[in-house]
Amino acid sequence: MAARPMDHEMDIITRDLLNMTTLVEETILNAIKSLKEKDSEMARNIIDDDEKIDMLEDEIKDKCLKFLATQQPLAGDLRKLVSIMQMIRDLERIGDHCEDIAKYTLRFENEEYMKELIDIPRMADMASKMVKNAIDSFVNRDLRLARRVWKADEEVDELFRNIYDELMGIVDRDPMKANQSVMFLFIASHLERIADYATNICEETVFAIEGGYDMEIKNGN
Amino acid sequence: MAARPMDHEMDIITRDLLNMTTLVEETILNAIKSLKEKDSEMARNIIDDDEKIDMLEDEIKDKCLKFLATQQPLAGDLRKLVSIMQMIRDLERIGDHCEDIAKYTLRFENEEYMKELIDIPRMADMASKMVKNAIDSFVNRDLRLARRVWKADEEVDELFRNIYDELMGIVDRDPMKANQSVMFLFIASHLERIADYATNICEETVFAIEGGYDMEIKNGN
Amino acid sequence: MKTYEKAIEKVILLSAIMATISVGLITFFIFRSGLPVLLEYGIIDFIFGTTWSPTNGDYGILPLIAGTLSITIGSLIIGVPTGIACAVFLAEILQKKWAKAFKFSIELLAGIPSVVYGFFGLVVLIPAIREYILPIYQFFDPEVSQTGFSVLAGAVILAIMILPTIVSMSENSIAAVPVEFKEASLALGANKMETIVRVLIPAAKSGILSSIILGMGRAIGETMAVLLITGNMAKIPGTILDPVATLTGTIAMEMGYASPTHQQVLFAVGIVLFVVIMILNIIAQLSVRKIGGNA
Amino acid sequence: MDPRKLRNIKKAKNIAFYGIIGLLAAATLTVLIIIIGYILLNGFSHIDVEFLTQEPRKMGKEGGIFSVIIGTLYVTGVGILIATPIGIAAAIYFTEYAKEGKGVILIRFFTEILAGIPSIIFGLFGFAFFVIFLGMGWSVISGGLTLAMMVLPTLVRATEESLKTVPMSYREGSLSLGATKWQMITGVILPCCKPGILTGLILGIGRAIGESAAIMLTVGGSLRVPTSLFDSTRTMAVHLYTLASEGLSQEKTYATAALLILIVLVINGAANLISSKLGGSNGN
Amino acid sequence: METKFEIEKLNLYYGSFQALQDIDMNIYSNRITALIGPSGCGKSTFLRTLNRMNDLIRGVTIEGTVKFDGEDIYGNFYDIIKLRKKVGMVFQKPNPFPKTIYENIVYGPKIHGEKNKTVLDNIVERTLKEVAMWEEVKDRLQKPALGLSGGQQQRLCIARCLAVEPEVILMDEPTSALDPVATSKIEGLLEELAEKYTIVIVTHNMQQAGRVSDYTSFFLNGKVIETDKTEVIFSNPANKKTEEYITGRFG
Amino acid sequence: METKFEIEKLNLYYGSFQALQDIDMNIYSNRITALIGPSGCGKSTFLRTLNRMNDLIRGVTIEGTVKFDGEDIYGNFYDIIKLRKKVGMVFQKPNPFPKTIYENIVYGPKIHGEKNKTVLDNIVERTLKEVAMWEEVKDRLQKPALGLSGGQQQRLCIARCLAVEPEVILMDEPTSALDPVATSKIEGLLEELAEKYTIVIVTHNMQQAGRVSDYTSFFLNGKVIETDKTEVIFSNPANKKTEEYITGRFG
Repeated sequence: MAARPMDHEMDIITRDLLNMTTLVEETILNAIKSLKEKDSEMARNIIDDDEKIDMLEDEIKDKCLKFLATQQPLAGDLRKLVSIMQMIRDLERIGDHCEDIAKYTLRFENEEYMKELIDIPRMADMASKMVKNAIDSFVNRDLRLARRVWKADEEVDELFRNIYDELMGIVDRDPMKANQSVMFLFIASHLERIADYATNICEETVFAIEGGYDMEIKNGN
Repeated sequence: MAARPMDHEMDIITRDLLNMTTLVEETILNAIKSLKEKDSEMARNIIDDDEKIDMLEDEIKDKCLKFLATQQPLAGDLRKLVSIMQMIRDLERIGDHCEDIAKYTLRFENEEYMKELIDIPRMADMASKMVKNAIDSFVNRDLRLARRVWKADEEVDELFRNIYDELMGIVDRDPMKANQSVMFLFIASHLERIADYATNICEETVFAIEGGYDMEIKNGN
Repeated sequence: MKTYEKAIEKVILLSAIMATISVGLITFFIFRSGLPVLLEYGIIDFIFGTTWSPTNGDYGILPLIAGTLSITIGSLIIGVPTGIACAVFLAEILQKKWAKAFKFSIELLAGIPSVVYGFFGLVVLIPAIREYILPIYQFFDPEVSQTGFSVLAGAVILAIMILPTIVSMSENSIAAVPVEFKEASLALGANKMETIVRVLIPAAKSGILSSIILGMGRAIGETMAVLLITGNMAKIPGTILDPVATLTGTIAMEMGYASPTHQQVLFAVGIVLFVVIMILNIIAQLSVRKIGGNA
Repeated sequence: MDPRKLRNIKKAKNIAFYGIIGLLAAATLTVLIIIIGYILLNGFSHIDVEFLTQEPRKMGKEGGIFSVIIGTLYVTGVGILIATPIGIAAAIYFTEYAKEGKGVILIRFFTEILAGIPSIIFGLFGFAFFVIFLGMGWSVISGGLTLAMMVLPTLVRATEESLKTVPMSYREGSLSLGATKWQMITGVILPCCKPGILTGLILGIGRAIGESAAIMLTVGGSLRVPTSLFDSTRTMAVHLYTLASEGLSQEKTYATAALLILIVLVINGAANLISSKLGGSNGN
Repeated sequence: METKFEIEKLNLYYGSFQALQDIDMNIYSNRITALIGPSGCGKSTFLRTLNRMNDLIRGVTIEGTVKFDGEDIYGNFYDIIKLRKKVGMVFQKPNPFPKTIYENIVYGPKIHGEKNKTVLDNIVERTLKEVAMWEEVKDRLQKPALGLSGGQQQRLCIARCLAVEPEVILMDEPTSALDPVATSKIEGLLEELAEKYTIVIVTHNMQQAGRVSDYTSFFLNGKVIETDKTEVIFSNPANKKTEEYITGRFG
Repeated sequence: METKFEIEKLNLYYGSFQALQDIDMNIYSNRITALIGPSGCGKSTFLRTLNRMNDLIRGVTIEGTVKFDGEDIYGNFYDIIKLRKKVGMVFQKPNPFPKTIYENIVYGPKIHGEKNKTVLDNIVERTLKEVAMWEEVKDRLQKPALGLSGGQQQRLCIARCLAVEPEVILMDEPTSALDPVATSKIEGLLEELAEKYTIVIVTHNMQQAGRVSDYTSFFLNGKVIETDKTEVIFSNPANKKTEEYITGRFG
């Protein structure tokens, strides 16, 4: 099985995808770190850096398009490329969510938090790990890992429900904290959506490898 | 300029895209209608019908993939196809948001609304119109229309900020209404995101027609 | 380097012109030797005169022309259908390895010196005609010549002599018809015969035609074979069993003992022969070029 | 038309078609076998060492044909030696150097014409030009030069044909590597054509050996072994003609004819072998 | 979907060399089936078994059955002439006869006994229209076919094939000798022809198989590796070898 | 990026027919430039102006300048032999000489005066390695080159071309006579060769231009319509005609 000229370019695109993933993953963690530590500067950096993610997406998309145009990949190659184009769009959206989180952080700049942040950072950890695993499962063609991401998503959803109930309870009990609670709720919902994106990425992984959205793999263990 | 065999298939895909758009558009309107009229049945239908949108997405995506694999389109054809694959993913996400809205509706099933809904339906109207226009601008290669969508997004953002302020005011004043307010806030934020998707679709339009994300067109009038 | 290459080109050009020089020389010397007597005697009288008796000063070569023509046409009548049939048989019907052997044999025929054919005609054909054909013919025409030296003998031998030319050139051009034509015809539901008659032979017609013209040229120009078997009687033949003399045979036979004037007359016969062959050649050249052009 | 009727008509046509073709082909083959067989059978018994090594006596009625064999070799050799370089060079000119102008068309045309001229005309010319005009008399050289002119077109054509089968792409390949034209011709083109040229050469020899009419008028009929180029001599074909037409000796005539056929058969066989064995290696 | 050809356990040998091995395949009516695979994989050989053109070659032996409309064409009493009338063929190199355009088209009908001039004229017009050439050449029907361009010649060959009213058209790399523009014209034609005819096409050009065919069959070393809808073969083939070939990883 | 060829206002006529019209183009060192366009667009003619192979054809007149390393190759005193040594060419049909593999490769060096056996041996080994054929044929260097497969023959021709140490390799549809597997081997080779050589390739196969080239130039009716990076030509060409051709809407 000979190496093909297209393999080289495919490798470059895969490397770019991994770079973008690393950047997005860090952004998630930083967003929550800046929230937790009330680090406005870091938050502002995140907002500025979103441009970087957008540019990365454009760049990879451009490479993919040119790859499609010049190499005319088929079968597995084609599915892989189409998946990458979907994934980078999702990664970019994840970046947008982080930007939103950072914007909330800036609103709290001059406020004390009503409680210590525990669940939200946990959620962020999980979400960022899910994103990383999702992409890794794609790159390494590892369906087992993809299945773990789906599992994790269930946990994240559970966690979100808990946070929701907790925060709504606080709003009920202490209207003064309503503003902050709603904010945290939004942040949590952003994280929940990020986790959803991770599962979407996993669907792409299955598609790229199996050539269809095989529900058994998704639902099985 | 002769008709090519691929034109026929391209037409089928375009028609499917328009059908999906119509369905999504209706779903947005129905989601808000069911919210407004507290029509639980309709809300439940929306939740059930989301499957339909998902299936439509898979179907179109499959057609696109097979088109790429067998017809190996280049240049304008290729960009058009890539754009469609991105758009249907966005349309599917819009459907997800509608499902979320419908789920909130079901929570209110046994509650009186604290106030009449005015701004949210307006936002929904605008968002659904934006989605329709975005796809139309793509299908008809109408950059002018695409620009109108961007303009409308600014209005929607403005509207969302108003709703946000209003609802947070209510929470401050009347903690009892906090729960409902937060819900409406989430619904509004879903609509805001739908509008964002519409602008993303417009970016794809520009990309498909111009072959790049031409910022001047986006920002010009 | 450059001059070296130029010099080579000049030398090669000189060689190429050699044939042209030859033709020029031939033309010049034949005409130089024969033209005076031809003009003196009168071209019309020379060509249409019916008495050839050089020793008596009668130089009418019509009998010679008639002799040449009669055996040439006779040989074509026998040789052309046979030749084309053989070509088809070789190219399309016979198995490859047998066809190769057959073709090889045919080419052997081409190599046999003409004098050998003449000798064969002399010792086999003439007696055979005398023995088998003559009695039948005599039944209708008791006055017929009885020697066996005849138009018929000449035509048969010449037919055998031109056969290789016709067979091998026709076979080549039939074989050169792209196999795609054959396949196309068969794929349309034609059988083999239809394919041969309607596609292959028409496609090869220019090659077949030029093979016939070349064969004809060879028949007209042939000397030694006809000399031995046609009887060399300068008379316009009445039947196919009459003896005849040909232009070529007359030159070859009489040159040896001719007086100087007689020699000049023979050169004049040469001029006629030369002109006829030239015309035939030119026709062949033009037709090949014209038909061959669009294939 | 009724398909069945059509089929029957086709069947009948088929039978007639193949029948006639087969018959004519068989007839041709039979004639060939008879001619060669008859002469060889009748002649072989009279060929012996004496016949080959003794000089003819009594105008060939007795003795052998030694001097005739030598004469044949002499005349043929001279003709071929003169014609070969000129023929090959001319063919190279036509295929490699000539640019399609009027002059070239004319030169080519005359070469073709030369091929069509009957041998008796060559004889007349040789007689008028070499024998009389140049004063060479009836001699080996007169005959050799005449023969050279006769076989020249054969050689040119054979060489040209084989040069033409060398694909254009070899020339392009060679030139694109920076070869000069002459390097291309000697290094690539001619090696490809060796079998073709050799075949042409051998066929030319065959034609020369079998020639009689032209030889008769330029070489004469001396039965002595020629000692110089300007001696008259006699070739086997001429000898055969003389024997046959004068009816001197059936035995010697058959023997000479058989020998002549044998030589020509061997030569043509060799030519055929070469062209079929080596001809295929040109590929494409 | 009707089945036009049913091939079962087809084995073909050139002397002792096995060129086709246990081929099982169905070819459907009014569909375009493409045969792809590397050189020497047997795809052309297989194509030629469908109208028994392999009968031209000496030393070929064939086992198994090839049913055309339910009848075994290698059966003892099968009429080859009738078969070839129903199963037309178009070749790699355009091969119009060195006759006029008109004579090329009427060649087949004439062979099959049609003599009526009006009928023949109608056939010429109909077939040339079917190959979208009528307008181009209607004023020069009596001109030599070899004067046409390569693409026109190939379309003429298709018209010639249509003139005997076949049900199936076999095409052996019909565009490999043509330039891209002529190729795309022929490809455009195929879709229309498939409405009336069953088409089987051998092609070296994988992309072409993708563009024009409904079904694709991948041949390798005389075997059929995979047959499926073309879109499946190109986007998600079941067999690893097919994937390797399709993605250029083969060999 | 260094410019190897600078073509300015190049016009070429066959007799009175203008085959190339006002061509302006740069060809860059160590890049692969593909020339595409429909039949008769002049791409092959243009290629052949770069090593003056058009000189073989009668009645050709050329205007404008073609600068190779800054020198006009159509200048009065330019040495064609030297040019052709530096600008090698590979043809459409593999054309190894009917000699041995070894003799094929050393033909060029020998012509240019190299006689040393060791040097020649080294050249053979080096060039065969460059075309990834050394292992395949090292044991049969003295076998006839025509016994190789089509793909091997073409690679041998590339090796033969490399043996005279050219700087540029012109390729005139080098794979159009090859099957897909041999084609992809040659394509795989091109990328490696581009590290040392400048390559200009004419191809009928648009997809091939996409796969292998860095720059693509689209020819139409003797004119250059557009030259750009290949990826741009194929994803977003500037000229409408290019887009039409690329997307098969042409003609």
